[in-house]
Amino acid sequence: MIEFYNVSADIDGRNILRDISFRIVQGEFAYITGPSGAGKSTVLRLIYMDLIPNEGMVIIDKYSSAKIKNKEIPILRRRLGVIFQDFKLLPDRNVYDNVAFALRVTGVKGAAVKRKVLRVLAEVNLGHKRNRFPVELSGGEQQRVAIARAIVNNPFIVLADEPSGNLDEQASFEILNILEKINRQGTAVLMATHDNTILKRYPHRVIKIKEGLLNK
Amino acid sequence: MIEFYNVSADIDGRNILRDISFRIVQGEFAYITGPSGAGKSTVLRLIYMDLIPNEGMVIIDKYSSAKIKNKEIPILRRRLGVIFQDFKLLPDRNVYDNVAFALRVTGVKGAAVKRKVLRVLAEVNLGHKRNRFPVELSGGEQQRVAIARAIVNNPFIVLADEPSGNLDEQASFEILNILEKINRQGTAVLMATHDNTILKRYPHRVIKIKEGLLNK
Amino acid sequence: MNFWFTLKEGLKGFSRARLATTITITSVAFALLLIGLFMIFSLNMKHWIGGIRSKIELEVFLKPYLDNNEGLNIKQKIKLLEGVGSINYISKDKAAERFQKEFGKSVYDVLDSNPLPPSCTVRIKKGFQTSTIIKKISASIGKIKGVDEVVYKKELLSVIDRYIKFIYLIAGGAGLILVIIAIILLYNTIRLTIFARRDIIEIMKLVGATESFIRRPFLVEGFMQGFFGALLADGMLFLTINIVRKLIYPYLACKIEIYAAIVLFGLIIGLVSSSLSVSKYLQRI
Amino acid sequence: MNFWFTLKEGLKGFSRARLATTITITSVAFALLLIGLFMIFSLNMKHWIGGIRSKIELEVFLKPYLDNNEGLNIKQKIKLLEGVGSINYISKDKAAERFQKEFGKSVYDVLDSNPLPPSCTVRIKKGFQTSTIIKKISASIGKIKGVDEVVYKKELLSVIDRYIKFIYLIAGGAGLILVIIAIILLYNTIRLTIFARRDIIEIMKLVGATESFIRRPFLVEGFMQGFFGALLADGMLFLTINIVRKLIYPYLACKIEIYAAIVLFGLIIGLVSSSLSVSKYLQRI
Ligand SMILES: Nc1ncnc2c1ncn2[C@@H]1O[C@H](COP(=O)(O)OP(=O)(O)OP(=O)(O)O)[C@@H](O)[C@H]1O
Ligand SMILES: Nc1ncnc2c1ncn2[C@@H]1O[C@H](COP(=O)(O)OP(=O)(O)OP(=O)(O)O)[C@@H](O)[C@H]1O
Ligand SMILES: [Mg+2]
Ligand SMILES: [Mg+2]
Repeated sequence: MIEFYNVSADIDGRNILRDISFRIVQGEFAYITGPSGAGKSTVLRLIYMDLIPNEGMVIIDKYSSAKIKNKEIPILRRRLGVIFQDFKLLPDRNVYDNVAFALRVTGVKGAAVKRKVLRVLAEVNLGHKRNRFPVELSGGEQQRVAIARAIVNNPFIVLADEPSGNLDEQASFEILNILEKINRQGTAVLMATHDNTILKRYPHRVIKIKEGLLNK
Repeated sequence: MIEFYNVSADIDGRNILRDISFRIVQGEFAYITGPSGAGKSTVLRLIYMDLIPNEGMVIIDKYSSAKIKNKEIPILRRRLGVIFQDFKLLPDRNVYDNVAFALRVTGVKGAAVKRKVLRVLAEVNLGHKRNRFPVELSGGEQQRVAIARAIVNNPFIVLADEPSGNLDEQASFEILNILEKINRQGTAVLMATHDNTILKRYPHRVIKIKEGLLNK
Repeated sequence: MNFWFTLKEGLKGFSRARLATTITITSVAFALLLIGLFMIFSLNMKHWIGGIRSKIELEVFLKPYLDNNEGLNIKQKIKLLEGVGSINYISKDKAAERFQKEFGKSVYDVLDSNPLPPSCTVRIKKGFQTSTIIKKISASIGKIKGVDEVVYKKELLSVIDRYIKFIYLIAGGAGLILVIIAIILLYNTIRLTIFARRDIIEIMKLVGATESFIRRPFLVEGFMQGFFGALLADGMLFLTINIVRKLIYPYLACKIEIYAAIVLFGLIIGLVSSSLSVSKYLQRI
Repeated sequence: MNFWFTLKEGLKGFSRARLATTITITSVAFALLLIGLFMIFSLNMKHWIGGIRSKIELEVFLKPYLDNNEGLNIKQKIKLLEGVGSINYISKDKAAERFQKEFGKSVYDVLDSNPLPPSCTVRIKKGFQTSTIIKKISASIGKIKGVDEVVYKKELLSVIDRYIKFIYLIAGGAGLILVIIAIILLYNTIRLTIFARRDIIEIMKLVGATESFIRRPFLVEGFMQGFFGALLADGMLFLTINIVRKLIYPYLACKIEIYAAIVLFGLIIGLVSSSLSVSKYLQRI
């Protein structure tokens, strides 16, 4: 479902990743770890096609990085749920609209939007702050909005870049419980993390990256 | 040196902190912990006077929140080193200039700037990326730039909001080693964190906050 | 996609970036006011020039021995010619009065009889007031029996003809420059408001929004900015016109079409500028 | 703080926000071009009006029995009066020629002797060409012995006087509006470029920068934007003027002062706008 074939990626002429090959099958739960600057976020960018590899090929669902058209990229992204490391919330919309936006781009309308958004906001414990704007939230609260937005769409895979970086242990565990729950319902999860506590408590397959190379 | 007397703080008419009193003495190292949204970042904002309490008083060095003039606030801030939870790097300057900016505002010039900046960049392992712009850095690298900028000024206290949120265990420990080192040289440290591993490995006084109240 | 959703999003853009919206609408309004003022100026200049041209007249001197009846007869014949407007018949007596005014002396002071010929002052209809046509009319009149000579200010006419061409050129050129300036300023302003929100466009793309989904609310916003800016411009123009009429020139002409043109212009500029500006940030994958 | 550092920071602002800088400089240039065009227009209008006024002349009819010597004597006397410019003496013979031109008939056709009086055409010096002064000069001439009557186009003169006032009012008003429009558009543009960087100002404050430390590079940037915008405007104005001179009107007047005024204007607007706009984001603690 997600396949990397000897992928090398440059950004602005700088080589970031070299000869990466791995595969994530449907419904799998995998961690991606490695030191700061290793290339974890870059791997995720390759998956949501914000970056096209210089060499090799990335295959996501039925799309290949070699053949995908610009027009198809939004279609692909709607089927992924991405939790960005820097949240990437829309600063000019409140919590509700930020989450609803991800639904509306897929064409969902009216009452269905409301129902789904309120359900995921409740799941991340932010129902009572749905009218706040991102600047009016704490770091951890912003992170939870980002998580809500990523899962509201019933994606076939959730890409989570440090989803617990700004959360205390208790909240991290809750997020991991949510991710495991949706994973049990068939959604794959690929999560970049540094947190050893989580790795130990929620053991899954680990993909290690170091200086742009896969570390088997 | 840092004294909170029955501080209550509202933001946009919403009560965030209630009746907080504590004191941090010169050269102390303290953690501030609590669940997401408890008010940790708000406590730090009160210290760098981005927020003035509605009730009670905050005293930082020789400045009191009740009497400080707008003109004195920059003077105070230059003597603090703040690591913001969302980094707050200047997106239009490279790493070197971001760190140098904090020095230049204090009037340091020419060769002295260069020497000091390169020294702290080396300390956070980013000397080789000094010409990069923030968007060209990974999350952890941005965090380390923020740390470098906070300590370059030889502040009398470092306020660190989740300085290891985006760092792997190894890098976190290095940052903590840096903070402990400058703490041994007489600089106080107040660090907001969720990371239990750090709390255990580097034990110091802990200030707990929950729902805006001090949790003794 | 839902039309109402797009409209609502566009309108929300207004309150989301209130300062930018205010700035843009003001800029749009003033740039359109500029265009409006130019249109008012052109309209009035057209009227003025028409006024000057309509003052061109031919002086037709008749044989001095003709009596009043014969003179009026000739007047009727001239009247039938194409392009001839009103005719003013000047009898021998009136000519004598005119002589006195012009030379400060009566003809009767030196002479017993009046040597001055009767004449006609012939105005030319609108649309026939050009050098070449007047030359033709003058020739036709000259052929009428009893007409002695046809005199008109050939030079003045050709000067006016030349000057009008020149004034039209200047005004047209100035107008074109003004309109270009206004368009560039508007385009730049709208571009800047979207530049200020380039991050938002970037985020929308990452969340899976298609280009048209992102573009449409910005278009609605641009359309609205053009619309409200145009309304404001119309208001200011209306005020300006009324102040000018009260204080300086009560006959200032204005047409409702100018107000409409401003609105149309505002809408087009708003749409085109925002469309082009957003596209800039949509190009990259 | 170091002057060079401020200058460098301001210049760096250019490359840091390249798009915004380009947009701003273009906008500044076009708004200044607008002002420049208006100044050129005013200058030329002043020249034209001067040209019309200088064509005003008095016709002085002398007693018809005076001979040429006596006539020229009177001419000399008139010449001594204050405000009188060139004088053209028209002898009895010249008057006869004029009569023929005007009425299509020679005076000698009906009469043996010439009844027309000698006359002088008197031009008025610059600065004396107003209704009231001309009235006084006319009265003084009338008192000279041998002068029969002084005639001049009182109505035309008062019409010109009134129209010129009116044209000045219109042009002044239009100019004021243009300048206001240009200023508002410029101010808005610069405000938008700073609005796009409000976050940066916020961060600078949190890092301990004083207001003046933050403001100064923006001022330098505004100054530079005004300067380069003005240079561009001067360039475009120069081109426009030369094109107009080549194609339409070779006598188009222009002064070096207009170019200088544009630069000055650009600098002031750049400085004031950026200063005001930055202050908006510095106000809050
Ligand atoms: N836009 C860019 N231009 C140039 N280099 C970049 C860019 N983005 C990232 N890099 C570099 O690519 C490398 C990998 O970055 P990436 O963000 O993938 O790291 P990461 O593993 O996510 O690290 P972290 O744990 O700190 O988030 C880093 O060294 C970074 O400096
Ligand atoms: N600008 C604001 N307007 C309104 N409410 C705000 C604003 N900033 C923060 N808050 C609220 O204040 C509370 C405390 O926020 P704060 O950022 O201090 O939390 P925190 O302890 O730092 O949490 P985290 O660990 O998630 O960073 C939160 O509930 C947040 O929603
Ligand atoms: Mg990363
Ligand atoms: Mg916080």
